[in-house]
Amino acid sequence: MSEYVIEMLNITKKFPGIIANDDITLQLKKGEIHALLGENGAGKSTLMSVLFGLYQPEAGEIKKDGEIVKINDPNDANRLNIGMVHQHFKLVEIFSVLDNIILGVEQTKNGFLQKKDARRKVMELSEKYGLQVDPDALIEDIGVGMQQRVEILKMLFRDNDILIFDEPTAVLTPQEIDELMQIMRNFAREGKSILFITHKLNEIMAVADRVTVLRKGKCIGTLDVADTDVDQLAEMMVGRKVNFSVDKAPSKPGEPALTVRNLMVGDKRHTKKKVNNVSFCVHKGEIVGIAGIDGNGQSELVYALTGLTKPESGVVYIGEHDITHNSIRERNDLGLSHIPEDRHKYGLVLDYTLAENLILKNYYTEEFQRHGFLRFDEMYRYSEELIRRFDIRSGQGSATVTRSMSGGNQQKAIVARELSLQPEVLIAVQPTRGLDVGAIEYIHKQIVAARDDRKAVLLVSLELDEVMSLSDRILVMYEGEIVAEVQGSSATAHELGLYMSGANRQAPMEVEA
Amino acid sequence: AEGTYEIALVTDVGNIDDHSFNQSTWEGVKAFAEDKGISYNYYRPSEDSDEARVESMKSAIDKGAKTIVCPGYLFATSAATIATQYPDVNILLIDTAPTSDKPLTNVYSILYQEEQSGYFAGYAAVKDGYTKLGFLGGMAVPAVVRYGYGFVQGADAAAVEMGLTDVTMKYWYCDSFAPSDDIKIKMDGWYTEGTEVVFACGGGIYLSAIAAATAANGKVIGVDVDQALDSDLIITSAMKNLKNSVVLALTKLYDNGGTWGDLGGTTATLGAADDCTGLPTAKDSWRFKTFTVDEYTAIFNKVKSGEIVVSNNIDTAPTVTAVTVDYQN
Amino acid sequence: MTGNVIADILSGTILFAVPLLLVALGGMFSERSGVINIALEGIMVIGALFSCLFLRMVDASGFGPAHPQLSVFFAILAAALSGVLFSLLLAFASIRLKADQTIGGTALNMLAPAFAIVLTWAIQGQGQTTILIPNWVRITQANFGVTAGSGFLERFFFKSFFMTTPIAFLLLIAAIVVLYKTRLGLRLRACGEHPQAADSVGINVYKMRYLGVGISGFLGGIGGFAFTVAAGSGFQSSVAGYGFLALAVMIFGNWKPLNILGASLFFALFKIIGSYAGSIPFLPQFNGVKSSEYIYLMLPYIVTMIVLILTSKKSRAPKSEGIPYDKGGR
Amino acid sequence: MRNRRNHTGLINGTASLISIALGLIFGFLLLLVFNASFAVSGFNNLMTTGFASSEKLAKVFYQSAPLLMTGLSVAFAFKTGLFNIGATGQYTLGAFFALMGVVQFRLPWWMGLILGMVGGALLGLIPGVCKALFNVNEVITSIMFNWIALFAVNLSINNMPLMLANAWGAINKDRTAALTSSKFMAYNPNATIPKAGLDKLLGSNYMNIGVFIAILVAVIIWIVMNRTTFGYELKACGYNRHASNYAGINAKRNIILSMTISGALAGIGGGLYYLSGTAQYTLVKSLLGMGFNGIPVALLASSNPIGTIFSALFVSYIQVGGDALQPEYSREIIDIIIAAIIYLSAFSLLMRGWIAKRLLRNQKDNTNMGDEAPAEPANEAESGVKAQ
Ligand SMILES: Nc1ncnc2c1ncn2[C@@H]1O[C@H](COP(=O)(O)OP(=O)(O)OP(=O)(O)O)[C@@H](O)[C@H]1O
Ligand SMILES: Nc1ncnc2c1ncn2[C@@H]1O[C@H](COP(=O)(O)OP(=O)(O)OP(=O)(O)O)[C@@H](O)[C@H]1O
Ligand SMILES: [Mg+2]
Ligand SMILES: [Mg+2]
Repeated sequence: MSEYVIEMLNITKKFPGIIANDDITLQLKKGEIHALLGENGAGKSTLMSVLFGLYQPEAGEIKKDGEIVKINDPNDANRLNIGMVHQHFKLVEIFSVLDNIILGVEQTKNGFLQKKDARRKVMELSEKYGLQVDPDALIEDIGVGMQQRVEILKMLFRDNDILIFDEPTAVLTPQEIDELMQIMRNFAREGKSILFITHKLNEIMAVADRVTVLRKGKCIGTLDVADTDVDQLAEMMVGRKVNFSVDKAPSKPGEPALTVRNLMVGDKRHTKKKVNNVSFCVHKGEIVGIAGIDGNGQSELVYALTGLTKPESGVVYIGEHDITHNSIRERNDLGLSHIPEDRHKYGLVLDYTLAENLILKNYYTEEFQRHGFLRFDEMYRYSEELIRRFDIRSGQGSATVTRSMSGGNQQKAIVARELSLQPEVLIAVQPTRGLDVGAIEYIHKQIVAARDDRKAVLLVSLELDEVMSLSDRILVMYEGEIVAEVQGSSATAHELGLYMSGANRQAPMEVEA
Repeated sequence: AEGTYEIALVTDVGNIDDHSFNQSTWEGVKAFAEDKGISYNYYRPSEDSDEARVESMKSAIDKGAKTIVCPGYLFATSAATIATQYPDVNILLIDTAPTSDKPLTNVYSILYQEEQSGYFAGYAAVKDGYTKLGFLGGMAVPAVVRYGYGFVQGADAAAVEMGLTDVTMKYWYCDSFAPSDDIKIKMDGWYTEGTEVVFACGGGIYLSAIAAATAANGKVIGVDVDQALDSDLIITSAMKNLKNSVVLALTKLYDNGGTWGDLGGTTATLGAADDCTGLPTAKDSWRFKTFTVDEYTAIFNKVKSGEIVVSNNIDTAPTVTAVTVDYQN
Repeated sequence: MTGNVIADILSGTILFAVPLLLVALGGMFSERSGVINIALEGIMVIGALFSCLFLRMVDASGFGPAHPQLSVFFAILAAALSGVLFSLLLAFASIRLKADQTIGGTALNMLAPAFAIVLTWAIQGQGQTTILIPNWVRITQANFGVTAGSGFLERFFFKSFFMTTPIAFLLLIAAIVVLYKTRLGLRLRACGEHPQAADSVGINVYKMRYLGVGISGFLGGIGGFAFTVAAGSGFQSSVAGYGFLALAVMIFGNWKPLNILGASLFFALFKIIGSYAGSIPFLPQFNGVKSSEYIYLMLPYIVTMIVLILTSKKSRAPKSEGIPYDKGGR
Repeated sequence: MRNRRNHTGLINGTASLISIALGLIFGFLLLLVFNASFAVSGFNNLMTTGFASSEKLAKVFYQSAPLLMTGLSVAFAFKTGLFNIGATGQYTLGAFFALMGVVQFRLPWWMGLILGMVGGALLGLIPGVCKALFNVNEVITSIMFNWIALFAVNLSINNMPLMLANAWGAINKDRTAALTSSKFMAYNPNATIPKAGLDKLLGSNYMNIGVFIAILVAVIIWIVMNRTTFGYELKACGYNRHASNYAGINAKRNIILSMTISGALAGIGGGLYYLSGTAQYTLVKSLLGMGFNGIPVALLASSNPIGTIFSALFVSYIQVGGDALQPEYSREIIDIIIAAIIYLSAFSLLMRGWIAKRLLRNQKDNTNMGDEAPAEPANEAESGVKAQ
């Protein structure tokens, strides 16, 4: 009997133009929590997808309990009791929680679905591990937290004992993260083995037994967590020393640039408001961060500010202008810039070239247009300039179709476009989502530079660390309301976490800006 | 030679299986050519335009056609064009005369007095006791209108003769020579509302009428050829003797050494007098309950002799005295 | 308005709703699995072609008149089978080759009628483009040993009764059960909504989509035959746009079986009602207008449009329909 | 820098050519199956008739004008992310408006064409509005309005006595006035599209300047799509409606506009065909095929306006060849061949990837190694497809 439950030996997986996994070996002991660390695109998800049977490696072999196994599809993985919670949840929105859990392993009698036993088993599991779910709720009606519990129940329902978690904490509050850590420890204690992907080094320090670090598709090494520290891990991951703190001078707020009064945004399906009576103000030369768990109205707030949706009531000013009823174009022309949270849906026309995308917000200005005709020379000149200034890397420069660019460079392109519009107000939503530390560092610098250039910045992020390190002032949103305001310098994760989970709130008077 | 055809038929917009004039003309061509061992074939124009008809005729000539048969009034202009350009090619034109200022000696035209056949059908139906009639015309082209107005006149004559005042007729052009669900649905409505027999006049639309009649136990009158074999529900057919007149004309042409001779440039108007219009009297085709062949022969002879003149005016609807006609177009 | 008229209107409505229902259900299965099926029209043509050819064959051989309903049953099988085979062309292009689904569908819609004409020629002889449907296909009172009557129920049931009607009814029930009560249905729906999710639990998305398209071929083929007997005119290499209408009915029915039933009855009712305008006192007659029948011909399309606009807020297409699934993709 | 765009065009073009070649081979096999003894001569006719005489060439041009317009209509909508299956209805209404212009209002042909454009635009507008404001799928709206247009046109013509042929000395009333009949010419001599001597040159009445008008429109559409801010907006909406909205582009307005323009193009097609004076609009109850034929034309051209010119000419050419298969073969065989070509173009995803690889390999050889190879070929192929 082997010491390891799972051994991935010399795995190589190539994608067109890239070797995602290059001769990687990973060994998982029974009952351990094994972290997998690496910057974006290092190949973590790919390696786990190989283990889960979603991809077939070009070389290498996988052993389960010392015996070579062939994992052709998730069914094989399931048979070997391997389960996975994916980075992007794989849940069917219009199905109920129960249907999602049984999908793929349905019990049938004479061809008809039998859900009774399944329901009982789900309830038992949810009881046992404290994973509360409503089996009849539709996925589209429940929050991410519960969605993640559904994903975990999916694994447990299949009696998996090798559990893969791909970035499970990205969508959770600090308190929820603590709970998840506890659940993972319980699993390990029961003898289940866990593979845990995260970018957050403190989580590794808190929960993992061992850690394997990947960089650019290669395995850098495996360490006992007890023998290492955050700085060493970071260096292994990026290949250089990392400065985690953002250097910035104290802010000197000027006159109001973005003012919001009593904003209400409704919800089509529910009577409850998505944004409930929100008021605040962002001044010139100030970064105001909005912290909160995903789904507490941040997106809707931003859509209402930028004009993508209509608010029910309330007023929004840019400087002196009431823009509540203005079109998106008019808002842009008044100096509103917006780095959207979903770069593929909103930020880019993926089938346009980089140059075309870089003028998406100002193609109609005199600079790029004469009598309705686009001025291509101007467009290319402008694009070359931004590419140089913001170091946007791509295969064919201005003429690259953005679909083929890496996520980080796509994001840089958006940041470049929005910042070069010389905005009065910059609304940056999740500006570094899914990016690696290098790219994050760069984008953070740009945001601070914009502030120092007397722009007003509204930063919305689910990453508490990001909000805390960038913001001069922090607003916390909970269920559509702003429940607290704290100074950036004095905020602690614990305090914010309590506000974010609704466990605590400031008196309304204090929040009123 | 392989791939050349001496006699060519060019269709108008229908196909040669339309159970109507294209088909009967084709059968005439076929019967004659096979009998004589002459090569023959047919062509369909690419669209419904004179230009396309000219083009098809030219293709036929390119493929060796010495005689072209053109069924349908749509050929009036195009046949004249070809006749002028190709004086050596003989043209047999059905249902119309060529539009031309000078006589075209290589064209022989045949017209029919469809109004007579329609008259017989209408007369016979009312005489046989049907009082709720329907006329389902294809497109409102001259031949169809003549049939239809003849049908009205015949029904009216019979009603007057019998002293009936409750004879009604629904009258409708469906703007199509092809059967369709819409036509069938319309006929369903007619039969439900009491129509007993429908004169389905034009191309394949009889199929829609029969389908509706089958469901409703109604009756149908066929057109152009004896359609008794197509369905038991066809009580009679308003015929014009296309097939025979085509065979006859082609026989004359070939007997005359390949030119029309005296016939060239003339137009024959065929009717009862030439035994070219009428109802089928064969035993299997005679499906009237009380109306007898003798009665039919009597009225036929009156028309043949000219004692009764059926109006062939297609510009205004015939005046009726006893029948109520519900024009639905 | 007499009882006869009502009976005839109802039976006519059902008669024309049946092909729409079957084909729209077919479209539903395909789209629920994630493949947009523009090719329904072509599938109907092929189903009608082979079933009619089959009927023609057994009619000539004498088997048909001797065992009419058995022959019809086999004809329905022929329609279903040919529909399945033809739909596999779409499946292959859109699932295996990941081609744009409208391209494949358009090609098949062009191919089917042309193929039908050419094959009909080849079998029946040059220029013979109509395949006649034999008389014995209809189910009459005589089939049940009852003498013909003409009361309300007799008219309602037997005026235009074909085996396709009860079969459509059974298939509707089967469709509901399969879609909502079986493993197959659950998996199929998952593939149309979130194929990556289905894949991640070991469901073969490609297989499910092949199945979805195949079922649409099965139902579409039968629908083609049902249309041809309903239109009652023999088969002329066309189904008069019913495939496209069925697509509309499917969207109108919001990709749900019972709603599709409602939508097809609704559409069929408005389609035939104009023909009874003379007997329905409250329908306008348009006496001053020439060719006023065109007004009634427009009616079903216009009312459908109005209802669509009114209900559009609730309309929800399968989320991943139209997007080729790529296992390696994300 | 910009050469990758040329690549995409070249790759799409080559893929289409391969589809055509394979489709034609398939066509030859069909001819063999149905009547082996005429297969060779039939195939020869198919391939050469279009160029065999100036008359046939005129026919190719004549047919390609409306084909090009409906193809352009479908292609334009495609480029903006919409599937306009309603080209046939728009074509029909365009034809009616054009004819109404020259008959009822006694306008010259070019005014008729403009009216035809308006007619088509109206019928494009409706699905556009339904989609933009009520979120009703444009496919279903277009299908519904194909029929509504057909019936409305027939109804209108029947109620406008002047429109019918029998008002102008002909005996029939199942079709509209013959614009070239002497009686009509006396009434409105400018009703038909000028022939500019081309009919004499090519010896065919089919010939008029219609095809040049259509080509001109295609070029204008290309310029609009690729050179103007308006085209930039439309394409952006087509590729990504959300991002366009985000960028301040009025996506709803653009959806309405592109359906309207798409309809207008099909409407011009109806005008071009019926104002040629050759065909008369016939009151039939089935949808006109010309509108549907635009779909393969657009697909074959990967929705490129310039490509549409060539694909319309090609489809028209091969249809003329198809007519020449008569009488030994049914001319529907040509539809099977075109369908096969379209179906084969579904394989183009594979083909494009393959061609792209070859192209790049050659290029690499030419640039003497060493130089960095541009991105992954698979990506290139993929974006080529997506961009259509
Ligand atoms: N389906 C695919 N097709 C092509 N390339 C891919 C695909 N999936 C991943 N890659 C490539 O493989 C590399 C590894 O990707 P992977 O998703 O495993 O990274 P990761 O370490 O999980 O990153 P992240 O932290 O962003 O989740 C990436 O650089 C990416 O370019
Ligand atoms: N089909 C693909 N081909 C090549 N590279 C890809 C492909 N899909 C994704 N990638 C690359 O893989 C890396 C990680 O991919 P991932 O899907 O996690 O997306 P992302 O764009 O980084 O962020 P997010 O998922 O948060 O939107 C990115 O660098 C991205 O550019
Ligand atoms: Mg990952
Ligand atoms: Mg990521």
